[in-house]
Amino acid sequence: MSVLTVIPVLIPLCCAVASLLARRSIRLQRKLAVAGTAALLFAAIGLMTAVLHHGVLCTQSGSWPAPFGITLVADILSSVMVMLTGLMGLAVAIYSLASMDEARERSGYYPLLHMLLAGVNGAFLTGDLFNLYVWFEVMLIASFVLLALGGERAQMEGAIKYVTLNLMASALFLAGVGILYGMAGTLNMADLSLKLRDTGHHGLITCVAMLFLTAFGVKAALFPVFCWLPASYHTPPVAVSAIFAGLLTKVGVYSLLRVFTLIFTQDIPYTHTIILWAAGLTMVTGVLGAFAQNEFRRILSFHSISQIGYMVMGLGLFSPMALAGSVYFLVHHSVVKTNLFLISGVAEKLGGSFELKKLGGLYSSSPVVAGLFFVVAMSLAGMPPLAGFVGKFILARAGLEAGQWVIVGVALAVGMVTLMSMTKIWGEAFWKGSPGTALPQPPSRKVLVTLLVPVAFLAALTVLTGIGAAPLIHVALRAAEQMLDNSQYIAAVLGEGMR
Amino acid sequence: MSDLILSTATRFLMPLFLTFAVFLLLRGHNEPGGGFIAGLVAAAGFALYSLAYSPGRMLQLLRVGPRTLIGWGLLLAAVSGLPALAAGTPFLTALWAKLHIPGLVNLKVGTPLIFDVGVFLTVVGVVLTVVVALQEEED
Amino acid sequence: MENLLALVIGVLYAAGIYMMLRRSLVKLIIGLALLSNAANLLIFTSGGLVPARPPLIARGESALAAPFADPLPQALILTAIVISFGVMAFALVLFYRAAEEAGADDLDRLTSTDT
Amino acid sequence: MTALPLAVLSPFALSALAPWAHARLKHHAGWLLAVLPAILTAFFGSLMPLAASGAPASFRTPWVASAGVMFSFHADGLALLFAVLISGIGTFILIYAGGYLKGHPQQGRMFVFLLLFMGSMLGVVLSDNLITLFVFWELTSLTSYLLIGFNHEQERSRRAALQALVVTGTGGLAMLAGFLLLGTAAGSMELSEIVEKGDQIRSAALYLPVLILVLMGAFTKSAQFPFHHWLPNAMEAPTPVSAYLHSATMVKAGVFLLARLTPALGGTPEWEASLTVFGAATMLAGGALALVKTDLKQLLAYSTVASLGFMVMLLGIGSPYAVKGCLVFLTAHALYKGALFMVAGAVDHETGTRDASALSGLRTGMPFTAFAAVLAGLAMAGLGPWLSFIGKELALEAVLGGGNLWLTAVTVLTSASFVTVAGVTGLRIFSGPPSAAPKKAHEAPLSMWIGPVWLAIKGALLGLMAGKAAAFLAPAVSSVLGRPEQMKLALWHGVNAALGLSALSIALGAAAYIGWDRVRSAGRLGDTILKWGPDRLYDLSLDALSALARGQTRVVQSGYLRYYLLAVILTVMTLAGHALYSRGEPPVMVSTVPVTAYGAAVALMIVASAIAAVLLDTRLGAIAALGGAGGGVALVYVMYGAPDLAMTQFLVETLTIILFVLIIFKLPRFARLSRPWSRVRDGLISIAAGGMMAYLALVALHVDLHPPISSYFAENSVPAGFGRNVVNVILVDFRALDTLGEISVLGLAGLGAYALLKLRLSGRKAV
Repeated sequence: MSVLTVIPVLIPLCCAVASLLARRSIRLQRKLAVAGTAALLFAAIGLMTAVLHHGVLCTQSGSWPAPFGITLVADILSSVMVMLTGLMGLAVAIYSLASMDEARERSGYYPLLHMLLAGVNGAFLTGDLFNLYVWFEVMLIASFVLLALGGERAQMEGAIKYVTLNLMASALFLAGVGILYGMAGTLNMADLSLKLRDTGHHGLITCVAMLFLTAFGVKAALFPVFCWLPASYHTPPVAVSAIFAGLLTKVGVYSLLRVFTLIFTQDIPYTHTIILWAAGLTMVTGVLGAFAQNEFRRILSFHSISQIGYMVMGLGLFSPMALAGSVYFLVHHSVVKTNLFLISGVAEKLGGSFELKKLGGLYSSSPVVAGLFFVVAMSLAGMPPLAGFVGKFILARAGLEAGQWVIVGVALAVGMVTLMSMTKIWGEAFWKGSPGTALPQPPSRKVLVTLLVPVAFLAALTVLTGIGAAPLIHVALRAAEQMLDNSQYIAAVLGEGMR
Repeated sequence: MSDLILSTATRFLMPLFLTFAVFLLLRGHNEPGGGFIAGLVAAAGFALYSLAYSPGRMLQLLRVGPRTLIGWGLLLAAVSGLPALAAGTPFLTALWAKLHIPGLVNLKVGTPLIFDVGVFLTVVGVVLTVVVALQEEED
Repeated sequence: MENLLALVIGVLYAAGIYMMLRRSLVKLIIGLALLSNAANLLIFTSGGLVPARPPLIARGESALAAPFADPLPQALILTAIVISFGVMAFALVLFYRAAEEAGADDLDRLTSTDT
Repeated sequence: MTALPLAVLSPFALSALAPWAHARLKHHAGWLLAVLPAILTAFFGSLMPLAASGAPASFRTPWVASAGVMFSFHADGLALLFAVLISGIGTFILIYAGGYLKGHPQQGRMFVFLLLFMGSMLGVVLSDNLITLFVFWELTSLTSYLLIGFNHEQERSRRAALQALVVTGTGGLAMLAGFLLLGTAAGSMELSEIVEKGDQIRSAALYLPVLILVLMGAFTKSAQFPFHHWLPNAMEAPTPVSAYLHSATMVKAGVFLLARLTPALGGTPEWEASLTVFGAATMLAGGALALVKTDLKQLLAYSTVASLGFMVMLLGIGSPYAVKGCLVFLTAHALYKGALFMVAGAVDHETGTRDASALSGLRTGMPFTAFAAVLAGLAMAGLGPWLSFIGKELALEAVLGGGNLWLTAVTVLTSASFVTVAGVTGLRIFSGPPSAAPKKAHEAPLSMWIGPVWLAIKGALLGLMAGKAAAFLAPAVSSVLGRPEQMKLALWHGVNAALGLSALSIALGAAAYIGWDRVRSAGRLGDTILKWGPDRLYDLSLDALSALARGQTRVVQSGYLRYYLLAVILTVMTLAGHALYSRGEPPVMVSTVPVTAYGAAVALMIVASAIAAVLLDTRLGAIAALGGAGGGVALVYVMYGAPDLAMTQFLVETLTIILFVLIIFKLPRFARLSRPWSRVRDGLISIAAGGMMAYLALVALHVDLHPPISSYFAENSVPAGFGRNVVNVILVDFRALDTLGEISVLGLAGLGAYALLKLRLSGRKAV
């Protein structure tokens, strides 16, 4: 059973190595991309089922008992995230088959993609703070390369900002880990949780918590340290943007959720109020940023920021309902934002540009694409009965229960502006008449179908998790309970006697 | 002129570097050293050769492409954790065997050493990949 | 000595940050390198200093005799050094390519993707 | 009762088949699709007796139970009244749309959206759960958006669609918050339970916020002043949409909500004041603006605004008379306004214009349409013995009963305006000599006149058979009043004040009709008001939002990396600094390890190198200084028992410098790029940041809460790890997973650097 916690890291790792060794055969790499991500999804479903039925699962890697070795832990939150990785990985792998250019494929696109997934899953599953740093770096370097792969000028410019700010964040993270080890003498997160409980040394712990908040805040793209995201997300090929949008910032949010429910709970009124403020400001600045844009992918990038605010809002509110809202929102946003990026790629293939000004007429010429976009965009905007509404609703409810009227007002208002900028894309790219520039070569039917398969699949998912929200909310609530009462997690990692 | 000095020196230094690297790799488990350090030393040897002669000749000597080396290194490191799974223990659990040749060798061999070799190969591969690419950039 | 090292850490951070705030790509990467050295030293120091007692077990012994330098921060730093070396190598190439694309080392010329 | 949710969902299901039906049957598909709403009308009608008996049909199943959301429906009198109107009128709208959009390439989509809307609207009125209601409520906004923007290539349509969505959507979000609070105040999310707890809710502290938020939703949806402007603009939609959504059904959703919540929220001074004031203002604004328009649809739209204000005002009064008047008027209005809109559409379709001042004498060319128009016009004017007449009488009595002179005056004036509009739309364009229209008028096809004729006759019949109407409306009135209420309707109430006022309004309206041309020219004022009215305000606020967004983005997302870095640095300094300051303790300044001369020298070397790296003007110098700093750090490692670390640091440092050197000479030389003041600023910030990290290190040095776990490694390295170099055993065994990640990073970095140097797609496009 416990082997299930390793497999989600091992599958992409092995696929990466295999693709690397099969450097010369793109066909093999393509097959491996789909097969590997499908296997990953399958494994993630297995892990999820096991965790839901048997509680928190652990692997003590190398058989070294916790807290001495590195423990891999899968609680519900982790397994939900791993599931997302599988889903997004598969969707993007299929999409890549029809959209990635051969030059990039030859230059190691597929190994990088697998390695990115391995890093992301490692981050989700590790129970060790330094190991989290390592997986973060795996994920980062993979994303650095994916972002820059191809060497176009815009890519270079975006990559410099992305790389520099993320390295800065990593340095902060590392410093935080070091100080924490010096203080508590351990790196295992469950052990840290125990050892930092009731310590009285609030000052230094809170200070370190702030280092982590900033470091993860950069990775999650929180206000005011999100600037790398809008500078870079729209520069690489669409498939890369899509997987970034679906997973990378989520790792930051996941880490915030993890450390601020497990380790830094000594001074909740202080730390979590700051988090709530950051959440509100992130929502507002992100959505305003999007409102000012006129390019498909830039609008989406800025919305990623604003939506991160919602996820973090749940953490700031710190109640079961609120945390469940965060988890639900994480899932919802990955599914939807990845898909919107994928659709932006389809629109580009059909209309020849990402600029709204140069697009148009897709509502008449491509009703299927238009319909898919509309559903997904409305989900992002939080319209019922789609998943985005459910997430917003739960967070609003939790906020009102906590008496935090302002943040709820902000969240709802931001939803409105989101709706407006989604209708902007809709109005310009779809409703508006075609600007009349003929495409050099419209995509073949086969290409289009391959592109639309993952799009339709993810769109169906956002409808299903909206109308049939109950199961996912149930899971999210259970995940929230596990986060708030971390005794299960700690007992699973350290053994029953260590509570 | 300087090329001549360099290439002559390299002819002597290169085997020295490689021997030293193997030495560092093997004793790393007990004394300072280990796969990473050894890899850097070995890579330095090859890099010197590449600088002294040409990337092409260095690659001939190496026989395997540096990028393939990275692949094999990662593969070795990852795979060294797999026998543990087959044995029903957690990933990366060390498995050890006594290697005893009377009079010659008496040491324990285990998957961690394979792992370290993986590290070694990766490091060599990475350094040479970058150095070769940069050198080719010069031209 | 700890106080002195704390000062050294502070200087490394200050120098790194100052360099990163320049407009030159080269200075930026030098700043990054200084910063990672500072972080490593910070970990090393806050793990506790033990002069000249490396965590090497003498032949025939089965355990380290106290006092010994804490091996765990060393392992962490070693990992961190290697990671930052890898990242730095990549960043160097990236910055080189960026400068090549932009035709300058000036970061202020690399602002087209933002707004 | 499972049939209830199935009935609500059936239009959604049918909408999926609509494109197929349209592909097969073209415009005739309207007839086929209309079968479903016809059946639904009968079905909802058949539930009326249950509602009348006080045991309405209902259905409940958990949806998102953990968040209090039930998929529940409750078919009481009020719900059924609306449901019958929605499906009944919907039947004719589908048929009408078949004729109106004949040959339009996107007619199939029209059917889809109309059916989606119908299902959503049914959901709104039948839902029992607040959140379920909200879900359908927002769906009506969305479908309305798609329908208003049906002529999507026109800028005006897109703007109108967006405006409707923004206005009603904003109100909707406020309403959602209001619903959540209402649920808290009532302790239930089920409307059927909430309406029982009126006293509890009215006395709750949350009452006022709930009221304000819910009214936001209702007022925006029902186009109350000053949110009314989206409705006339929505006339950009094809006429079937205007007739259905923007007169007969969707705009009444707000009225419905107010009626529904009357037992829970109504009866307080706040309720009465806000509803009557907003209602009256809306009546005046709508009534006045309707008089100055010549576009048939605009005329009707503004009179619809006034009607909605009328209904809201009546609910504000809240007396039994008022409620009865409201519901009778609502029913009558749905019938005649739907008919008149369809008439306007038919006229537009056949003559090519909707300008009432340019049309006349259409009765010969379009006899059926004319018949419907006259009948419906009489109803709107409150002249014939129709249902609307009864409604007006009741309403006037209610207003008089309230004793408020202002409201009475407003009601009379608005009724007068209705008379004028009815005259123009129902009489003027059909009488007199035929005008020269762009197209010669022919009768519209059957599909386009059957609806108006039927609706107009229905309105007349209900008035003539007042007993039947009373039986139909009584359960609804009971729902609104929250208690069983007897209902008798009669055409003739005797000669009383209400009749007198009614006659007065007709006289005023007739006068305005006769002098319509003069009224319009006097109405330039109205145009001026319109120019600076809420519509303009909407544009201004969008512009302001846009300017704010651009301004903010220019500041935050400046494009300059150094400002981004500054943001990170200042953030961490503020957060960590404040935490240390407000919750920290001063550092212990005692060193436990003595300073040696060697140690001091190494420290000095690092400091000097770091400073040199900053100050040196040459690239090589700076890199050498970096090497010096790195080397110094390695020496620290040597001193304090970390040989592996030191070796690694030396090797890596050397290699880094080699890489630097390989690359650096391809880059331009250092130039002094930044201005002096920014150097000073950055210098100060860097020093502060460095100082803070040093301070942090000092604090951290002496906070040891727990002994480190490394004694385990010290003891187990040899017996279990078979290695004497503990650091190496940790790397390859205890924490091998870290190392696995580490070499993955390394490998990727190498591959990435290679790819970056080899693959240059600049100038090439790739997606």
